[in-house]
Amino acid sequence: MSNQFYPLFYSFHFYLFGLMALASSLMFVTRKSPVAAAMWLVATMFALAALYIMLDAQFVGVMQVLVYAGAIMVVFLFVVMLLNLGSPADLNDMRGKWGRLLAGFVGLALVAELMALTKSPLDLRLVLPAATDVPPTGGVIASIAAPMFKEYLLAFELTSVLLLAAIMGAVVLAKKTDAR
Amino acid sequence: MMTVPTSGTHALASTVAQFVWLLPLLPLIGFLINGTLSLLAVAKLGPDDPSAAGHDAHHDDHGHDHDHGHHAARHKFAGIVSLVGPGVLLLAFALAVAIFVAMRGVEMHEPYLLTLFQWMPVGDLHIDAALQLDPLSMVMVLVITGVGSLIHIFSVGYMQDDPGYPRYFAYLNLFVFFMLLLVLGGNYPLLFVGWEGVGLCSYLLIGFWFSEKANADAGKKAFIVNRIGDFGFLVAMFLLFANVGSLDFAGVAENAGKLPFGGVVITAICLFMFLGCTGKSAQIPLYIWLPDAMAGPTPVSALIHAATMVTAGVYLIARSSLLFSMAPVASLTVAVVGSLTALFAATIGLKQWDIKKVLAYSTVSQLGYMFIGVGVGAYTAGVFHLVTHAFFKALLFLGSGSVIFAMHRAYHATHNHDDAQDMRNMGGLRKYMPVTWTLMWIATLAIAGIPPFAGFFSKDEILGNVFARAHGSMLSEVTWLGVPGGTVLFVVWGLGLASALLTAIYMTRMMLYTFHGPNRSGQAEQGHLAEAPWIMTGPLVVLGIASAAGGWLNLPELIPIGPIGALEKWLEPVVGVATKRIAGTEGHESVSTEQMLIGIAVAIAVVGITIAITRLKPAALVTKKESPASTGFARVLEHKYFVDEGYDAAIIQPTVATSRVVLWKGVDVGLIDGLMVNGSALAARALGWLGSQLQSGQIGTYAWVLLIGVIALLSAFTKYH
Amino acid sequence: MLAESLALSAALFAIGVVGVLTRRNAIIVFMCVELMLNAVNLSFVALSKLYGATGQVFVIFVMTVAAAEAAVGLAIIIAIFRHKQTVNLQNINLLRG
Amino acid sequence: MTSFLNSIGYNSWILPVLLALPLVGAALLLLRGTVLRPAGATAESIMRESRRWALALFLVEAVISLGLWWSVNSTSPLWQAGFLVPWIPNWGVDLRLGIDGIAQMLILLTTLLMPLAVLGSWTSIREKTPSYYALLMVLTTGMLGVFMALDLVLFYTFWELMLVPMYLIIGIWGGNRRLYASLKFFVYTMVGSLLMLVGILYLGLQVPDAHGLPVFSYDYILANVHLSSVQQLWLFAAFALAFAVKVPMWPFHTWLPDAHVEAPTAGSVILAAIMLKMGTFGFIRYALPLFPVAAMHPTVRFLFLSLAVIGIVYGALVAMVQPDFKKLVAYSSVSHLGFVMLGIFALTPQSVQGALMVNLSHGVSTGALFLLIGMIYERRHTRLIEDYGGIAAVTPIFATILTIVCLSSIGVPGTNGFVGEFLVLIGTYRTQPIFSVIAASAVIFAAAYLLWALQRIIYNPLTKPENKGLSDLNRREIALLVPLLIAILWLGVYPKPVLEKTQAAADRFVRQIESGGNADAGPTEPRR
Repeated sequence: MSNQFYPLFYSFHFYLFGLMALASSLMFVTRKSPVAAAMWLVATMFALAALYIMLDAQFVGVMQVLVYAGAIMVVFLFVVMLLNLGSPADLNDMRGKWGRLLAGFVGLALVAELMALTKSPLDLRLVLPAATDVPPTGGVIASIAAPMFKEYLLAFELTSVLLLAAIMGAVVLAKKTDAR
Repeated sequence: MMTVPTSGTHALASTVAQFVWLLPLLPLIGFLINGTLSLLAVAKLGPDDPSAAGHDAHHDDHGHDHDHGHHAARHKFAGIVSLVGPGVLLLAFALAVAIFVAMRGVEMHEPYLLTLFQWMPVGDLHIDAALQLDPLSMVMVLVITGVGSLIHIFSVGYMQDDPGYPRYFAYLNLFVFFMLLLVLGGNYPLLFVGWEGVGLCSYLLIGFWFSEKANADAGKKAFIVNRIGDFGFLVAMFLLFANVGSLDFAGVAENAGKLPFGGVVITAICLFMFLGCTGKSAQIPLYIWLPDAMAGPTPVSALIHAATMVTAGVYLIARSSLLFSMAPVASLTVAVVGSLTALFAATIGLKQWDIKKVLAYSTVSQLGYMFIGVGVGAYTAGVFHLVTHAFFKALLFLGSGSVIFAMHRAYHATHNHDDAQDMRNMGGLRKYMPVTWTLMWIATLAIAGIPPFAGFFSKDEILGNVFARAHGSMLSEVTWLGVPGGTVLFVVWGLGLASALLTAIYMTRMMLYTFHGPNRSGQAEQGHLAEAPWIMTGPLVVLGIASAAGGWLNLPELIPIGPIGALEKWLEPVVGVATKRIAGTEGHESVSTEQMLIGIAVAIAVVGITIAITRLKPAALVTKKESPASTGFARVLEHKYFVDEGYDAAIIQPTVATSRVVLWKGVDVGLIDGLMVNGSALAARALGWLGSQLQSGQIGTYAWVLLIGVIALLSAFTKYH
Repeated sequence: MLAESLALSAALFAIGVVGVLTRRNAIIVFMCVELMLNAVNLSFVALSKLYGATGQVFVIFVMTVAAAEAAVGLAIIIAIFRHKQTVNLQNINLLRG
Repeated sequence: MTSFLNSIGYNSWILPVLLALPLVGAALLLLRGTVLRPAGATAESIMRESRRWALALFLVEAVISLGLWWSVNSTSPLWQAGFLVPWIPNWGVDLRLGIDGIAQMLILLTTLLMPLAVLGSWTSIREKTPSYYALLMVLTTGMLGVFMALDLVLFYTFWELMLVPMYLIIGIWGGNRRLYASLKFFVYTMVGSLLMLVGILYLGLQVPDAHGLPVFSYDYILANVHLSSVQQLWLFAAFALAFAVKVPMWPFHTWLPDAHVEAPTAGSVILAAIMLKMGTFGFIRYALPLFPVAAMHPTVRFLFLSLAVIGIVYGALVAMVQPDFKKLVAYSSVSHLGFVMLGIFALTPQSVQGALMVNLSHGVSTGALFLLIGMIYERRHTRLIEDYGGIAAVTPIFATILTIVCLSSIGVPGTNGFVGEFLVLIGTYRTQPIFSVIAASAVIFAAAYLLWALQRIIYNPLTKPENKGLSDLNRREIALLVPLLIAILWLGVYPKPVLEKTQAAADRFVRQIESGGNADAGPTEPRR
C-alpha cells in the first residue's frame, strides 16, 4: 500500500468505524430485547476499539476488546440470561411516544450544546488543558506505563482496592440471603 | 456583732442605749433556740437512700393531732422553752426600761443612730443596717416588749398542752424580733424588713394549726393582702428615692422640704405609703384579712393582731409625719379612710357571734380611730391611742382567751364538740370566772370611753383634735375631692362619734352575752368551767391596771390629776414640727368648747352602754345550734357586708380564671406553643414532606432532572457567538 | 481526526443519555451508562494524541471503574430481582423519601 | 490570702485549669465505665463509684475556684486572670480567657452549685451513671467557658458545647415526655444561637488585622468595629434572639417549663440556676456593649422593657394556676428573670446591680426549690401539688426548709430575693417609673402563687394515705441544702461583699452603654 493513499485510506476507515459505532449504538438503544441490545453494544465497542487503534492507542484498543467487549458485556449477558430477561414481553420497557420524543430532543440539545461548547470563545483553559510539548505517543505500552507507574502510581494501586471491594460487594450482594 | 456607732457623739452613746442592738437580738436568740428545739423534737431523719426505701416502708402514725392541744403530756422541751420564750422578752423589756431611763436623762434633739453595717450600698443608694432610737421608737419598744412579755407569759399557760409548743414560741420570738426591727430601723427599707417580717410571722402564727384548711387559708390571705399594701409601700420608697434621694429617716427629713408643698409627688408618696398602712393596719379596703386572722391562737391575736403589728401603720405615719404634714390631701384621705373604717367595722361588730370576731372588728374600728388621729395631724393622739389600745385590747383578747380556754376545757371534759368561741354557747360566766369578768369590764369601759379609764383620754384627744382642726388649721384650708377640708373634718368627727356609740354598744353586748344572763354551755359543762391558772390571770391583772391608769400618760389640761401631756412632751422632738405645721398657730379651743366635747364623748359612751343593757336580753339567747339564721340587715352585717364574697367574685376568681384559661391554656399552650413553636415545627415538617415528594425513588425521573439540569447549566456557562 | 472523534464522542454520549431516559429495564439503562463511559473514553483517547498518554491512562482507570461498577451494579440488580421479581425501574423506588 | 494566691501564680493558671479539670474527669469516668470497667461490677457498684468520683471532682473544682474570691481585683478595668494561647490562628480565633466581677460571681455560683447538683442526683440517678456524671462535667466546662471566653468564636463554642450535655441529660434521664422536652429545648436554643453565629462571623470579618485575617477578640471588636445604626440593629437582633431564648424572655419561654419538668433534678437545678444566667450574661457582656446604639434605641428599649415586664407579670400569673409544682417554679423563673432583664435595660447603677443580684439569688433559691422538689419526688413519685397536703406534720424539716426557700423566692426582706428585686425596682423607677410600678405588682403575685402552692403541699389536712408514711429528709439532703440556706440568708442580710465585687463592672457597663459604646473604659487587653 502506497503512502499517498494512506490519508484517504485512513479517513475512509475512520469514518467507516465511526459510522459503525454510531449506527450500532443507535440500534442498541432501540432494541427491545436485552440480548439484542447487548449484542449491538458489543458491536459499538468493537468499532470503538478500532477507532482507538487508529488513534494510536493500540493498548487501549486491545483493552477495549478484552475488558469491555469481552469481560463486562459477557457479565451483562450472563445476568440477562440468569434472570431470564430474554423476552421483552413482560417488560414495560420503553417509555411512551412523548417520552421518547422528549428524550430525543434532550439528546439533540446535548449534542448541540457540546458542539457549541467546543466552538465557544470560552476561556480555553476551562475546556481543554493547555497543549503541552509532550511528544505524541508512539502507541507503545511503555508510554502509558510511564505515567501510570510514576505519576498515577497511587491511583493505580488504589484501583486494586477498588476492584477488591467491588468483588466482595458483588459476592455479598448477589448471595442468597433469604435462605433463612 | 459589728457595733460601730456612727453617732458616737450623741449623748446616749455612752449610756446603756449603746446596747440597743441587744433589743432585737434577744428575741432572735430566743427564736433560734426555740426553733431548733422545735425541729429537734419532731424531726425524724429519713433513710439514706429515699428512692430505694419505698415510701410505704413504715407506717407509724405520728399522731399529729394539732387540734387545739389536748395532749395529756406536756412537750418534752416545755421547761426550757417556757424559760427561754418569755425570758428573752423580759430581758428585752428590762433593757428597754433601762434605755428609757437613760433617755429621760438626756436631751433628745436628734435621734440616736447606731449603724451596725452597710446593707445595700449601690452607687448613690446607701442603705445601712442602722438602728434608730428616739422617743417615738422608745414608746413603741416599751409597748412591744412590755405587752409582749405579758402575752408570752400568758401563752405559757394557754399553749401548755399544744404539741407545737416550741414552734409557737419560736414564731412568737421571731415576731418580736421583726417588730423591734420595724420600730428601731433607721431607714425605710429596714423598717420594711420588719414590716414584712412581722407579716411573715403573722402568716406563720395564723396558720399555726395548719392541719385545718381554714387556718392555712387565713394565714395565706393575711400575707397576700398585706403584700398588696407592701406594694404601695415599695412604690412609696421608689418615689422617695427618686425624688428625695434618700431613704434614711434623717435624710428624708433633711431633704423632703425641697419638694413642693402639697404637690403631686409628696401626695403620691404619702398615699402609696398609706396603701401600705391599709394593708398592715387593716383599713378599708384591705381590712379583710384581720377578722380571718383570728384563726391563730388567741394570745397571737392579742399580741400581733391587736397590740403591736397592726399598729405599725400608725407608727409609719407618725414616723413620716414630716411628709404627711406636707401633703394635706393625703392626710385628709388618711383621716377619712380611718373614720369610714371605724364606723364600718363597728357596724359589723354589732352582729358577730364569735367572741374573737367581735374583738377583731373592734380592733379594725379602733385602728380607724388611730388613723383619724394621725390623719388630722394629731400624731401624739394617734400614738397615745395606740398605746392605750395596746393595753385594753390585749386585755380583752387575753380575757377572751381565758374564756375560750375555760370553755374548751369544759367541752373537752365532756367530749362536746361545740364551738367554744361562740357567745351563744356562753353566758353567765361571771359566776365561774370572776377575775376575768372584772378585768374585762375594765377594758370594756376603757374602750367605750368612760372616764377615768385609758380609752377615754386617748379617744377624747383624737376627737377633740379633729374638731379643733376642722377650722383654722392647714387641713381645713384645702379641698379634698372638691369638698372643703373643714367640712370633711366635721364629717370625720361625726363618724368618729357614731362609731364611739357603736363601740359602746357592741362591747357591752359582748360582755352581756358572755358573762351575764343564764349559762348556755350545758348542764354537764358547767361543772368544769373555772378560772384560768395564775400564769394566765397574772398578766391580765397587770394589763387591767394599765388599762385603768393608762390615761395618766397624757392628761389633758382640763383634768390636772397628774402631769399634763407627758406623752406630748416626750414625742415633741419627733412629731412636733409636723403637728405644728398642720395645726397652725391658734391650735387650742376654748375651755368651754373642750368641756363640751368631753361631755359629748362621755354622754355618747354612756348612752351606748345604756342602750345595750336595756335593749339586749341575754336571757332570750339560744345556743348556736338552735339559733335560726338571721335575716335582713342583720344577715348582711353577720356576713360582713359580703365583702369577702365580693372580692372573691370580682378579683380573685377572674384573676385565677384569666391566668388559667387565657394566659396559660390560651397564650402559652395555644398561641406560643401551639401556633408558633409547634406551628413552625409543623411548617418545617410540611416543607420536608413537600420536598420528600420529589424523591419519588424513580431513577428515571432523577435522570431526567439531572440531564435537564446539566443542559441548563452548560447553556448558562457557554458564551455563544 | 480530532474534531470528528469528539463529535462522535458527543453523539455516542447523547445516545447513551437518550437510552437512559427512555428505557426502564435496569440492565439496559446500565448498558447505556456503559455506552456513555465509552463515549468519554473516546474523547480521552482522541485528545491523548494532542496532550500525551495521560488520557489513555485515564481510559484504563475508567475501564477498571466500569468493571467494578458492572460487578457491583449487576449484583445489586440480581439482589433486587430476587426481592421484587422485576428489573423494571418503575417498580423500584427504595429511594422514595 | 491574696499574697498566697499570688505566690502560686493562681491567676495565671486558674481559668484553664477550671475548664480542663472537668473534661479530664469526664474522660476518665467514661473510660472507667466502659473499657476499664472492673470485673464483676454491678450497676449499683458503678453508681456508687462514679458518684463518689464526681463529687470529689466537683469539690476540688469548687475549692480551687474559691481563690477567685480573693485573687480577682474586681475594681480593675483590666480583665482578670487572663489567659491567651492561639487556637485557630488562620481564622483569628484564640483561646482567650479572662473575667470581671460579674463573671467571677457567676463562675463561683457554678462551681459551688455543681457539688450540690451531684448530691442531688446521689440516689435518684441509677442508670448509666458514668455517662451521667461525665455529661455533668462536660456541661460544667461549657458553662464556665461561656463566662470566661473573651473571643467570640470561643464563646460560641462553649455556648453550644453546654447545649449537648443538657440535651442528653434531659433526653436520657428525664421524665415521661423527655424526648419532646429535650428536642424542644435543643431546637429552640439552636434556632436562636445560629443567628448569633452569623452575627459573630459578620463582626469578625468587619475589621481584619494586618494580615487580612478575621479577628474575633472581644476587646478588639469592641474597640475597632464601628457599625452604622442599621448594622447594629440587625446584629443586635441576632444576638438578642439567642440570649432572649436562653433567658428566657416572654414569648420565647415555652421551652423552659417543659425542659424543667422533664429534666432530672440536677438538670433542672443547673438549667435554672446557671444556664438561664447565660442569657442575661450575654446581654450584659455582648448584646448591649457591642451594639449600644441599637440597644438604646427608644423603640428597642421599650420593646425589651415591655417584654421583661410582661414576663414578670405573666410568669407569675401563669405560675399561679400550675398543677405541677415543677412547672410552677419554671414559670416563676420566667418572672424572676424578667426582673433581671428589666434591671439591665433600665440602665441605672442600682438596677444593673440588682439584676446581677437577682441573677445570683434566683440561682440559689430556685436551685434549692428544684432540689427540694426532687427530694419529695424521689419519695412520692409525683410532682402534682394536689397529691400532697399537710405533709408538714410528717416531714417537718422538709417543710421548714421549703418554707424558707419559698419565702426567699417570694422576696421577703432578709432573704436574698428581696435585695435583688428591691434594687432592680428602685433603680428602674428612676428611668422607667411606669415599668417599675407594674413590675412591683409581682410582689403580690409571687406571694400568691408560692404561698398557695406551699399551703396545698405542706399545710391543710393530711388526708392522703400515701403521704402519711413519707420520710423526712436524710442527712445527705440536709447537708446539701444547708449551704443554700446559708447563702439565702447571707445574701439577704449582708450582700455588701457581693455588691462590691460587681460594682465596678456594673458601673462600667452603665457608662459604656450610656456613652454609646466607644466608652473610655472598655476593658483593655489582658496582660498577656
